[in-house]
Amino acid sequence: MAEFLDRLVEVGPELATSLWQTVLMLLIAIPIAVGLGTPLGIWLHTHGPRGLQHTPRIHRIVDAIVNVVRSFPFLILLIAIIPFTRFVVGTTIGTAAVIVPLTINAIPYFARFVEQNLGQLDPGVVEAARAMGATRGQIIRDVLLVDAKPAIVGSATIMTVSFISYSAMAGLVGGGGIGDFAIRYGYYRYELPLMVVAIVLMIALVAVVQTGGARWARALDKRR
Amino acid sequence: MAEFLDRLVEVGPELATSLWQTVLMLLIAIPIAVGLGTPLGIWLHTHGPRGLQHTPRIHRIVDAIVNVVRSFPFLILLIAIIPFTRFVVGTTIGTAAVIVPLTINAIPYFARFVEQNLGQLDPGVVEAARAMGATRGQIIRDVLLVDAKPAIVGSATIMTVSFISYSAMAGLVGGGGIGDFAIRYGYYRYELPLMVVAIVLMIALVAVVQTGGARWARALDKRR
Amino acid sequence: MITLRDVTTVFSTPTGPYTAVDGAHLEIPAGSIQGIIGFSGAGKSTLLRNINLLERPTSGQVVVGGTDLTELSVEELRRARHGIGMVFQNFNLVNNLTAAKNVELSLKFAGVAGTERRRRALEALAIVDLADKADSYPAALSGGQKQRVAIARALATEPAVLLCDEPTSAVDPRTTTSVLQYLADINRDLGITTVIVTHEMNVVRALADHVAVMEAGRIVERFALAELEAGTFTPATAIGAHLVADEIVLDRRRTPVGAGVTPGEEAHHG
Amino acid sequence: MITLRDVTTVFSTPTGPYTAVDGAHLEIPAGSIQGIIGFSGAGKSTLLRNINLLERPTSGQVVVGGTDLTELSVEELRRARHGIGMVFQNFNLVNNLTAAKNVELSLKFAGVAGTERRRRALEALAIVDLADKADSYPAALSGGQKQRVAIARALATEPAVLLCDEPTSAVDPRTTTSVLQYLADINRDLGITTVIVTHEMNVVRALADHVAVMEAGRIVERFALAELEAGTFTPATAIGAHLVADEIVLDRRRTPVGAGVTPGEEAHHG
Amino acid sequence: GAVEMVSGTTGTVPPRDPADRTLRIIVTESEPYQEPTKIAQKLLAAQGWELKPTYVTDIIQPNQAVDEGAFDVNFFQHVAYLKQFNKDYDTSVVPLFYVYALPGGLYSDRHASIEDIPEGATVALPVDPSNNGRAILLLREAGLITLRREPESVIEVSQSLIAQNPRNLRLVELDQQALLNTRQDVDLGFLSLRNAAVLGLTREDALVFEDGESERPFRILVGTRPEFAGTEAARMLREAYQSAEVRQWFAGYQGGTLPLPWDADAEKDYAQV
Ligand SMILES: Nc1ncnc2c1ncn2[C@@H]1O[C@H](COP(=O)(O)OP(=O)(O)OP(=O)(O)O)[C@@H](O)[C@H]1O
Ligand SMILES: Nc1ncnc2c1ncn2[C@@H]1O[C@H](COP(=O)(O)OP(=O)(O)OP(=O)(O)O)[C@@H](O)[C@H]1O
Ligand code: MET
Ligand SMILES: [Mg+2]
Ligand SMILES: [Mg+2]
Repeated sequence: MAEFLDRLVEVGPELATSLWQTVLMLLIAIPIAVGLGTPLGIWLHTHGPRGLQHTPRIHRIVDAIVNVVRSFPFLILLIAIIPFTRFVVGTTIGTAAVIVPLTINAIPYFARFVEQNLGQLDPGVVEAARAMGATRGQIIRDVLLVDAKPAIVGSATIMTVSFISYSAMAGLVGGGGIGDFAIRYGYYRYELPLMVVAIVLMIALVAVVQTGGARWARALDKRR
Repeated sequence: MAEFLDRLVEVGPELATSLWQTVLMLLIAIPIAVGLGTPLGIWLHTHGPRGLQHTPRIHRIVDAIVNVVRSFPFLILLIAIIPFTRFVVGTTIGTAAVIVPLTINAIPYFARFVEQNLGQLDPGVVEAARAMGATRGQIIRDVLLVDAKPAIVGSATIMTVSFISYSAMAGLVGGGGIGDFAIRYGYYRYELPLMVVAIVLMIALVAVVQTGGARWARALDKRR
Repeated sequence: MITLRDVTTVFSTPTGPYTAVDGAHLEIPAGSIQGIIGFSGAGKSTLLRNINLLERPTSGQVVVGGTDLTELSVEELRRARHGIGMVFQNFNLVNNLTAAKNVELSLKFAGVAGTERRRRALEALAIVDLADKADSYPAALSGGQKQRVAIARALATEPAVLLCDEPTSAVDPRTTTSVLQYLADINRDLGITTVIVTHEMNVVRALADHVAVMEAGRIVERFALAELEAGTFTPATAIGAHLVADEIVLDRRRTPVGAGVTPGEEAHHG
Repeated sequence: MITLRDVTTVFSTPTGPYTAVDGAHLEIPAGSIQGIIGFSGAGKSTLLRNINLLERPTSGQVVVGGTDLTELSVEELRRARHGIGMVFQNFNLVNNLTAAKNVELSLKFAGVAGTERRRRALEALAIVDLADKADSYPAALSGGQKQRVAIARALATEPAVLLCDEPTSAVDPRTTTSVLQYLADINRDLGITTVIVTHEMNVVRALADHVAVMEAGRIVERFALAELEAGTFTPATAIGAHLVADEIVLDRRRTPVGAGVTPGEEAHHG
Repeated sequence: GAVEMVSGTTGTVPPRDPADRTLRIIVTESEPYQEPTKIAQKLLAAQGWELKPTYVTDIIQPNQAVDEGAFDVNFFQHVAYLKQFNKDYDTSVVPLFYVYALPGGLYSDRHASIEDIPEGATVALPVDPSNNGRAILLLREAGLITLRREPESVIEVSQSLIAQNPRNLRLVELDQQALLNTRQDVDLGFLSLRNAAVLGLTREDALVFEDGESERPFRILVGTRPEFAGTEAARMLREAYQSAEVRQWFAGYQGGTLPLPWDADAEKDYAQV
């Protein structure tokens, strides 16, 4: 036990760094994924078969692009976008670099969530907005997004939690993070106690995100 | 080009096997994840803060267990449940073995989808069912699930598509699959043309699942 | 048969507690038809929802058929509700079920066997003149048709108590007549105790035995229809008088709309 | 000002095409109030939705203010709708917005500046006597209160044309009077052309200049209220007669409910 | 020999049926593992043996699987890794024979010599424990860092053993394979001879390289359980992997750069590293 504590003190700074790296990945990738995935999801919904403005041809193309990005295994996506990653962050290794493929992966993923959430809304309010002569933008901003907000927060919560474990793959290109820490020490170096510590931290992070997200979604929902 | 075609003929059987392995993973893991994730998601919803039967204590425990499973990086989950995997399929290497952690991973993930979908429904119909003296089971089966069906199919579609790329990790323990094929030939062997072929197959699979799932969800939705 | 004793329902709102039902007392004899009238927001729907405990009162007793519902276990309450049909003000149909399946729902919950259900559902739909829409989904129904499905759903199980929240608000006089005739018939033949919230005085006149008038959460007036018809009843309150008169007389030469209108003046001239 | 020429609306249903509006002709003079009455499912809501092209007719012309709306581009139609207010039968409020914010929505879409919006929204809510519920969400409103928010939302922009689908179905006589008075006032003062679908004959009597009677998708009868009041109008159809009479007379001694009831008999005795 | 020095879970594994003419092998994915396996498979088939390979990318499971008896042999690791693994996981996998050797070195796209490596340079190390320490030892050999003490094994070496880093090198750990694509972004990085060859580089291009004796721990072996070591099956397997056909394949692979230490004694190396 004393030995373990010594070891913990020893790797403490690295553990802290790893945790911070994961938080950093979340803080950058999730807002961008939400920020870009939401409009993309809105586009998919509004231009899709039941949308405000169904445009079958171009919808099929964008839908296909979303599918293509979602098809790539992470490792291959990471390699495939290396020129882009270098262009954006100037390097292809390290935490900053791995955030790029993580984000690229998460954008179309979140877009699907948003698309699905918008499809669940009561068509009546959209009708009302159309009757009021709202522009498409206004219908989206002032009606669809307003009523979909709780669902979108819920979906972002699901994605963020997925992301916490998924981002363990950051280790492939030196991105670090708490999941990678767990794998390196627990799996490769067989220091199970350290792995347990890392996993406990991940669980705590997940719990905070999940509980916070669920509360926030509930607070936004005014239907009861 | 001729060279590439020769090579394609050569690896053809392996490619076919890989595709079949992925389809097998999907055919087993997705139905189980849906089959067990749905009741778990229902439980989370009905026993949660806005559910039919809020039980804060036990809900907190189950909610935490779901978070714990979702926290594990795939590699660590894979190792952590090795005894269980061996118990279930008798081995820890190969396609059958990797389906176990993939499924375990997908169950709580899908449960969150279902929980979220149920939370989006109009509270009015649940009220009506309560007024009719429906049991909790009846409210769930005959009202909640009926109205949530399109959303649940949509969520299963999102999950299945995620799964197709995610299952590339099966390669870690000899699970094979088309994603692993892409990684093996593209990442480890530098045979980019073969990787492209594999990715194209993955994209096709994703397109079939996505388009089919979206259609099915639309067909189930009777709100317009 | 239904007794409400000092029923009070308080909602918590962001701006503080709001008392929607305020110490309501009401005795509804078995087999009678009780009308509840009152202005919009008076607390009628809330009171009705108190009767089957969909909205559990903050305080007070709700006795239906000799049992205080507030003291039942979840399971007992559920069974008790099989005997209490309800038509909701906003219908609350299941969107992904056809009209017939929506009606079957109440039969299913009441334990009617599967084979029997479809037949009885169609029967109930026929009563509200919707046999031809049995397989339509709510989205393809008109407002009145949805309301009629909701009525059929509540009637199908032939409950001992029927709670109706504005059951004819969306339907024309013919359908209203037909629905009310049916309510009157089952009330007479099966002795179903009926509580009907409505803002249409002609509905009350046609159907009710007794009437309660609500205002701001309180029951401010109570009378028997017989008194009204016999002319022996004089409303004690302005609200009662207003509702009983049930007249819409517009002044088509009033001062122009625009600045200087105070809401009170503008809205309360009835 | 509003002209419907041979308007037909066919819905495709699983059991084949269903004609909800069948060759409707209607001329509504500018500044007049047109009532539309008819049995449930007759096609009233669909016809009303045809006027602002929420439901684009399968064939026929819809001319509003001299423009054939069916020929407008998406953008032109959108602008045209700023001049056409609508009250929906089922309200269609945005659940996550307060009453005031729901009203502000129509002002926003019509281009009213942000600072002005809240003031005008509160004004509109005051007219329907809901100033105190401005910051309540729809879930905390009674049925009639929701309807009044929907009315306030349509009125707030003072449109040139107002389409009302059963705008007083959920409210009591006092509120009905107040809403109708307001409709009459703005019609007179601002010349707003109003089309009002209703099943309440007293609403028609109080407000309408002209009345159309629909049955099974067709406009089967048309008359001016003046004729009705002067006693010079006799309905040509049974439906017209029935609706104009607007009576609910129940036979409380009819044969018992039960087997052998044929839907037609049971439901159509009006 | 190896049989005596290991202990562990072997007692629980049922002995192989001597009449069984199938061999289950667990192999890592990569050309120099997969292609020789395919050749061996053919050769064995001609003699009535069936070689059944399972390809994995993980580096923990293959030893576990052999130790447990789920597979007869594995083919994915070098000597040093096996030795440390047996110690950490209390397994008793033994080396059977070598297939090829995979030395590595530190390469740079940007700098011609170690002296040119600037202050604060970025250095890529393999993240996997089988190769992580190699790169650190090479850094020490190049005089760029010092260690706190002499390590017992290369596998034990990790960044935490570094005592001094006078040029303040920034060490990043990444998947070996990923360096092929990301090397422009580092000043110095570890490449195995095979990966170097993929980029058209030779051992001479390295700034430091594991030549001569230091290459020994990094010979790629076929491993197995002790009781399998002396069997007919083991002999057949060795013949197939160390056949002329395989030699020929390696001669054509990346210009024949990979050494084939087929005569070296894997057991002896294991005892010594
Ligand atoms: N989307 C639809 N698909 C198929 N049929 C429809 C659809 N919408 C309406 N209908 C049918 O068209 C007919 C006319 O409907 P509409 O809503 O216009 O009736 P209404 O006169 O407004 O009735 P109510 O007074 O009950 O509101 C009804 O029989 C209805 O079932
Ligand atoms: N969940 C709630 N939270 C807060 N206030 C509520 C809630 N539900 C209803 N109220 C308020 O309680 C009052 C009574 O509502 P109720 O629905 O009982 O009225 P009602 O008499 O049925 O009116 P209407 O005739 O318009 O349907 C209203 O002022 C309403 O705003
Ligand atoms: N693999 C998921 C998908 O794209 C993304 C996980 S979220 C970081 O479907
Ligand atoms: Mg009400
Ligand atoms: Mg209608």
